[in-house]
Amino acid sequence: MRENSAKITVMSRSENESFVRAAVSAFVSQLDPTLEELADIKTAVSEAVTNSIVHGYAEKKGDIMIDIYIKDDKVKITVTDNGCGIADVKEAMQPLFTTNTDGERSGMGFTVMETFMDNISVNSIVDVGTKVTMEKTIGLRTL
Amino acid sequence: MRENSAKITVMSRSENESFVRAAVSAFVSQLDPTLEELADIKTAVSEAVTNSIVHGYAEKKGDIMIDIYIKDDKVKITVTDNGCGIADVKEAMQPLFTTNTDGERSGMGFTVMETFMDNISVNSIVDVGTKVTMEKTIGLRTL
Amino acid sequence: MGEIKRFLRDDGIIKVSRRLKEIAQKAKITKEILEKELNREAKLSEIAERIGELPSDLAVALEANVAPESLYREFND
Ligand SMILES: Nc1ncnc2c1ncn2[C@@H]1O[C@H](COP(=O)(O)OP(=O)(O)O)[C@@H](O)[C@H]1O
Ligand SMILES: Nc1ncnc2c1ncn2[C@@H]1O[C@H](COP(=O)(O)OP(=O)(O)O)[C@@H](O)[C@H]1O
Ligand SMILES: [Mg+2]
Ligand SMILES: [Mg+2]
Repeated sequence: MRENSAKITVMSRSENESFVRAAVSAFVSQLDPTLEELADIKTAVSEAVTNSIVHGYAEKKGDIMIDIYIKDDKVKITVTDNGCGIADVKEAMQPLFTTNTDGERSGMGFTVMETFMDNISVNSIVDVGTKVTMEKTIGLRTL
Repeated sequence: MRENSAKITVMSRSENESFVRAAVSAFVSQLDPTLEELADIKTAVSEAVTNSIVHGYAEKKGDIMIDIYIKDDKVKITVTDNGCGIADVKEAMQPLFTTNTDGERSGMGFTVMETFMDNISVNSIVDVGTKVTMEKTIGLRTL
Repeated sequence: MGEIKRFLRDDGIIKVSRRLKEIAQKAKITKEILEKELNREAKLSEIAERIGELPSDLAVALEANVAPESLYREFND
């Protein structure tokens, strides 16, 4: 019955994406995941943090909060920003949906999070911010 | 003129010492230190975090906050707890001084921090908490 | 045996703890080699590049390989 948590706060700068990935890895390593499980978590967290940087804060700067909570063999991660928020979350989560018009974004961020984590939920209020909650059980895969 | 910061909050559990070391390393990697410089920083941070766990909170549990700030080639790290505090900071910082009586502690924690970092300062209020501030310039050392 | 090894090499079953130790060991060797080549201390980024890791990931891997007593060893050195 192990239980532990950590909170990380960084500025919305692209350099901090690799830091957050590494720090989340270090914390989740307590559960001794496989390389694949860890890669899944890092990829999902990257997508959420990137969204906070490029959509949530866009040109502005602000803080991104990453909460990691582990209990037994489960990890729960929330990525929160105080950015512009999302008007229609359901629409935003559709595969290929993007508000990015310069063609740099694929619209697959939420789909990637859903694919690599057991479940995700998104809470957002326009002009207040966005919180993405993701959960994954470690050690589910059988031979 | 690079400037960046991160904040990490963990519960006062000994398992989190290794996580804090890893997370601090990951953030400081932005300054491209040598492995020795990285080890110096980790050692100093370990001593401060251990102090918060074993002295600051003793049997109780509480949060430990680690702030990392980098600017140019300098890193500043603060380790803060809301623990019991230190009545006489000057005395506590003397080499070999310890309030630990079971002989497990060497009384060399602050001396280690002073040795491995360029400078440290300690602010503490009894029953409020303790904040240790440490600074180091990366790239000073030559062969 | 060969099959088992191939199977174990699949990312799906290798534990992170083992991989981190491997990276840390590779980094220590690479550091020695690089420092002979460069005739100075190697930077984290130089070692990371040589072994194909991100500096931040290498920093985390180096922590995974630290035995608890090394703190005191470092101090006594
Ligand atoms: N943190 C956020 N703040 C504001 N808007 C967001 C945030 N995350 C996602 N969005 C919105 O949801 C859309 C879909 O996100 P995503 O699936 O990651 O695709 P992409 O990032 O490629 O556009 C984004 O285009 C954006 O409009
Ligand atoms: N965060 C803290 N909270 C309360 N007391 C502390 C804290 N850090 C240090 N101290 C006091 O300072 C003393 C000296 O600390 P240190 O040099 O690390 O030696 P040691 O931990 O081996 O006793 C401790 O014994 C303790 O009384
Ligand atoms: Mg996206
Ligand atoms: Mg101490």
